[in-house]
Amino acid sequence: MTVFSVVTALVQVVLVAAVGPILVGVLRQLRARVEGRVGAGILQPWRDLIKLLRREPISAAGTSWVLILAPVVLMGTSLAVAVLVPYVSTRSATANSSDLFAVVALLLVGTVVLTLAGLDTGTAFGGMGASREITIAALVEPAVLLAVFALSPPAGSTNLAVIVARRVSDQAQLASPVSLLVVVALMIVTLAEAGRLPVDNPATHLELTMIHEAMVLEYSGRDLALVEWASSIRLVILLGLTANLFLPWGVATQAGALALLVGVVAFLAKLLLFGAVLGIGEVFIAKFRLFRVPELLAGAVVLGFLAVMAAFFLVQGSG
Amino acid sequence: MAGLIRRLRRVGRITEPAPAAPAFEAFTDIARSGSAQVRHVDVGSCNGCEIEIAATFGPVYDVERFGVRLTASPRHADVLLVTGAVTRNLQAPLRHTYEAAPAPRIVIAVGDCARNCGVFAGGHGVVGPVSDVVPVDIEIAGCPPRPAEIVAALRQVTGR
Amino acid sequence: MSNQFVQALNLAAGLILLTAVLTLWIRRVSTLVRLIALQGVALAVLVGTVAWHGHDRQLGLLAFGILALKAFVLPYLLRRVSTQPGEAETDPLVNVPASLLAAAALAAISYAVTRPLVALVPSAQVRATPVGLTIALIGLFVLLTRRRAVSQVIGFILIDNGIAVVAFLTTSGVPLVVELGSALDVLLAILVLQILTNRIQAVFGDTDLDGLRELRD
Amino acid sequence: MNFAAVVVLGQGVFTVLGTLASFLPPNRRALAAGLATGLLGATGFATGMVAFTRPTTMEVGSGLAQVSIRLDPLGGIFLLIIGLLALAASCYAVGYVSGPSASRTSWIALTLFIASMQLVAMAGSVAVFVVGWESMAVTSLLLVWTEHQHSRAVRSAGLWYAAMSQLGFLLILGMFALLVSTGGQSQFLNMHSAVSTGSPLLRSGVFLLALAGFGMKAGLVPVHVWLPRAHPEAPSHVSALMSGAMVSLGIYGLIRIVIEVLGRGPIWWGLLLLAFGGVSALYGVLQAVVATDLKRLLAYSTTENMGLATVAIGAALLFVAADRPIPAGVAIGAALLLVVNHAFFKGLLFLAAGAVLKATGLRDLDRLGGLVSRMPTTARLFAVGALAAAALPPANGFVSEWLLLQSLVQGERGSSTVTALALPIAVAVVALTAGLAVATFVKAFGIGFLARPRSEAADLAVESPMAMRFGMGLLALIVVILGLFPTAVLHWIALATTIPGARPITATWARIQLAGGASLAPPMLVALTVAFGALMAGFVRWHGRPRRTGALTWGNGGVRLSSRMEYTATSFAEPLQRVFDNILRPEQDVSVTPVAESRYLVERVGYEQRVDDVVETRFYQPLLAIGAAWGDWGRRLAPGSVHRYVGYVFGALLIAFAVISL
Repeated sequence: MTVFSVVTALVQVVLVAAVGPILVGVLRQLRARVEGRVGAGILQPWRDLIKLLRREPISAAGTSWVLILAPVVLMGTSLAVAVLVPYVSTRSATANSSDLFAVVALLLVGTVVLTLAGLDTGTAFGGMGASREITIAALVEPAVLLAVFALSPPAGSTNLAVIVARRVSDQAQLASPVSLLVVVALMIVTLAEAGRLPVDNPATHLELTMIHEAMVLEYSGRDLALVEWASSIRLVILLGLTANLFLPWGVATQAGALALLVGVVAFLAKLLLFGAVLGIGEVFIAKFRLFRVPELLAGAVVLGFLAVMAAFFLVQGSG
Repeated sequence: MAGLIRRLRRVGRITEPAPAAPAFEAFTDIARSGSAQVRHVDVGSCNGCEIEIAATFGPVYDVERFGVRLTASPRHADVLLVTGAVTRNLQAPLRHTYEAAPAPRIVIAVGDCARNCGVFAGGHGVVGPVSDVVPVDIEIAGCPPRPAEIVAALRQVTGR
Repeated sequence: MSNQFVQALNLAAGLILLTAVLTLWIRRVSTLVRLIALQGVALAVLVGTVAWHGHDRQLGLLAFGILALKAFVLPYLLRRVSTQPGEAETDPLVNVPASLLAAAALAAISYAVTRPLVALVPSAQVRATPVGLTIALIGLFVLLTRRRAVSQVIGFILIDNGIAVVAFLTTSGVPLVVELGSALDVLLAILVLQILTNRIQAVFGDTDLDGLRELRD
Repeated sequence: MNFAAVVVLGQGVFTVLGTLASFLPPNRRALAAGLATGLLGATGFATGMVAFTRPTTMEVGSGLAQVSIRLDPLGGIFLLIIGLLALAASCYAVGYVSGPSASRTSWIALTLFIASMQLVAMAGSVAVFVVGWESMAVTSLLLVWTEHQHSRAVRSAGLWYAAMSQLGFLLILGMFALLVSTGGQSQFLNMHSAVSTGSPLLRSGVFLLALAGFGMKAGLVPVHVWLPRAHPEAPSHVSALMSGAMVSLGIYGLIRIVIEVLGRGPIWWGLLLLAFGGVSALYGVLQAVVATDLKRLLAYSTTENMGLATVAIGAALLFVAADRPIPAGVAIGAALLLVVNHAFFKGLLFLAAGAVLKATGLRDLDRLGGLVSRMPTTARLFAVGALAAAALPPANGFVSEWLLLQSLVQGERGSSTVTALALPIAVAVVALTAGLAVATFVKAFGIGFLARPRSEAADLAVESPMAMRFGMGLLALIVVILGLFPTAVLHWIALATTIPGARPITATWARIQLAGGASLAPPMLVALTVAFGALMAGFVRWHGRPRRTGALTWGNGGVRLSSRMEYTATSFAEPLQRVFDNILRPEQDVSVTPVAESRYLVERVGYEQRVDDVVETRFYQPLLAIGAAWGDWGRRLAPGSVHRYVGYVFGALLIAFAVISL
């Protein structure tokens, strides 16, 4: 528990919280450019948030404490994960608690409170969004666990900090079929969890096609600000995790201000890269029918399983 | 996909250059915050204004570059974009929508019908202009108004 | 053996495996063909790696041959078949999640089967052989569960690739003849099928092979 | 006369007192009997403590009448569960019971039920175990049958339960017969050494009988069918005890016999347990996801959790067979922790469901809702239980799920091919189960308690009396404590893991550390979440407008939404039900009634859907049909005519002569 480790943790959480809306802005901007528009600039989500903070929160008649508590819990879990997962350094104060299953469970808590809020509104759309969100969340679970199960044997632990550190030190693993299969599986998981195309369309205005949006139709003012902000943070969390597992270069594995700086820069670069891939890719694909999504996730599960097989039989010893 | 990319490169940017920013007069504390979420309410329009609004958000006028976005729920909205003369059946829904939007809310009456019932004035089932039902902050003349005018009005709100 | 060699080998094997799984996943034939081409490239890379590692000139030439044949010629022909009406989408007899899980099972089986072999010679090449077996099995599965003529051909190609992978990895360097022979088989099969599909097109209007059952008696 | 003897004697005393108190007049009966049973539970808890601190064995009497009591950590874990659950359930019952459930018989049955469960956990010899087991089955059957005069469902549930528990009892008897005949030892203490020399065939026979018999009690698929029938129909405090304590004793039996007595076995034992456990977990949670009857949902989730525990035991067997004590120890620890946590949160959930049932008379989620404002305490307590059942922090369910996954992941390294193939599948199954459990309990809480009431009865609900809330609150407290500081129970569990040379779980007050290198610190996770949440809440409130309350819900410009527009439990689970269509096989029918004038104008469209237990409809009903057919055939043999009977005798005589003459 050195000073550096605490500083690292703080830097990391502040960085993720600040970058979240910007990443969303980048995605929108890319889309706008590809569509031949000018776009609102990558800082637009921040402008929206700041404005929302000054607006009036409303809780409708018949709703309960769940509706008010949900955004706070969602934000809390998201930031907790942001501080746990090794994004800029594997030496942060909380590194020894960054167990994968714990991280997944925390993210799941966020999803659950939001679905409960959607049900609490008592509107048809809220219930619909909650039902769809929970369906996807349930089916994502095996995919993500298997994926990281495949990464854990070389590190000998499910602790993300240990896994990332090990992948930094032993670059040979990066070019193995395991990481190839895993990164595809994790990308699918990211799309599903963060509600991006082709699973969910973040820019839709038609309630019947909504998943995530439908749950938050009832929110306004600072509640909405928290929800939107937390969602963007979750996107960074998932993309960043995928990025760090696949390209762990630059993650600081020992103390030092310089290492930390390098870590921050590298993280931003990786995030930009993956974000660009995501943003451009989204322009070319259409949204799936809801009942095609299970196929996608089943595919992710199978890839995860193959990755475990490969990790066990292929890489063992040779990697 | 390759063809699509080629076409994209050929077309490039098609948005027209932004006209000079209008003179802003602040009328609420959320105006000029560089961001406005818009909920469009049609209370009996002939869909002429809708077409112009669609053009406003299209790639040519691209009002999004000034920080304006359409939203699905009035709970998220700062601006109600009301079109058409208020008909009897949509009087209550308009008021509900106004109530549903968090304060402070800005109402923009788009088109002559919304301002003074236009050609439908005194028509059967017409209650009156939007200002009879909810307080209006900005009015946009024209039947239908040109997208550029709608853009100018929305820029008044976002202040960009 | 050098580390780069192992990495390249594993990467190629992983890519082949990935593409094979994706073929079960994707319905649009044009995309399927693209995948097959990608797999051909991966296979060529694999063979090339083995050749470069074993300093085997003949094998190197063969790698180029495979590249030409599997990454360009076959996909080109397939594309021509698939441009005919009614060939745009494959409709599998088994639904996609089920066939994906089946693929997982096949992978498990082939790993289990080749375990003793791997234990025998625990070199990186031999370790990658289960991948080849998996591909072959998946190819058989595709043959079983897909209706359209094109996807049948794709099944053939998968089987062929699988056999090739196993052959190259176990006996690094297979008699040139065998490989070319098997590849030419597929080529022939495609040509036949193209004529066949044209005929079926002309007669039935689409190439759903179930339609052929009526020709039985 | 040592302390152990005192507490054991105390249990006997309170059993008698509880029985006597049941004879008091109704107005004073509930309080007195409830007090007695509560104290019975408390003393049982004390006995459990003794079992941990000073394991002892005591014989009373001799020969056939010898009663051998053995207090050891493994039994202690279950004494602990039974004790605390009995305490909470008794407090609850004082406020809950009414009508038949308040009758003298049911109070006596409850007392004896608790006592016999404790006896099973303390049994030192086969005789005691069997006696306890059977009396447990009988008393619980009486309790299930409490409401038999009012509904047919209760009667059929009782029949199913009676039939299956007796069948299970026979299997267990056979298993013990085999054991004793192999080892010639009827004391559990030295049975292991006696049996270890037995022939593999006999050992496997014992294993299979134990799996079948105890699996029936633990509600594993396909012998689970009694569970979703009996639990909903029993009075809720009984359901809590049955699902929390009695069902867990099935797992107790499995660990006691398979791990402790049999110990190391062939590899297929472990695989078989993995398969049964995985199937049970997945099938149970799938049925729970689509269930609309709240208590039925909870019953199926019991099957799920017992399945997970079985998976853990199977994994342990695999690792034992592979001489890897470390993961084996983790797996057994996971199994025990799963059982402990499940006992408390499932007890809590059943009690809360009972409170809802008492307040509204409803078990059907599709007609509940809006209770969060009408029964605020019950709602909050149910939320805690649901969080635990969904295996989410900060509740206790998460920790056991984590331990299970860890044991599976650790086991993968350096294992044989079969294991290497089985474990990833197990992980996938456990993960999918966890995800579906989340969906299940979001439905249970979100539909059952939130939004607006979907029926008159739910609208008029009122908060339940003090005693009930106390009973639930006690369990909720335990759930949260075990969630934040699982270490409170982990070192007892470590004592109870009877794998030679395995102490893989070390725990400080705040952190669980596994020998494999993984570690978990629940308080840290919760602290981070709370800190950041509070920080952000404060930050956004900083310069914000006051909250507007009481506005209309946004209904697309319409007026106030009616509760008929809300999502119901059925519609909420519909996507998942569609995804797993070919496992669940729901029966739907749409009836369209046109108006009299023209068949093109539809007057009303009726839609109904039912998800039956596939195992029951596809497996048991054919079986029963065959049995019935046999019965009919048999009846035709006995038409009641004397001549026919004489004829039978004559024929038999002739056959006998023929046989002799040969």
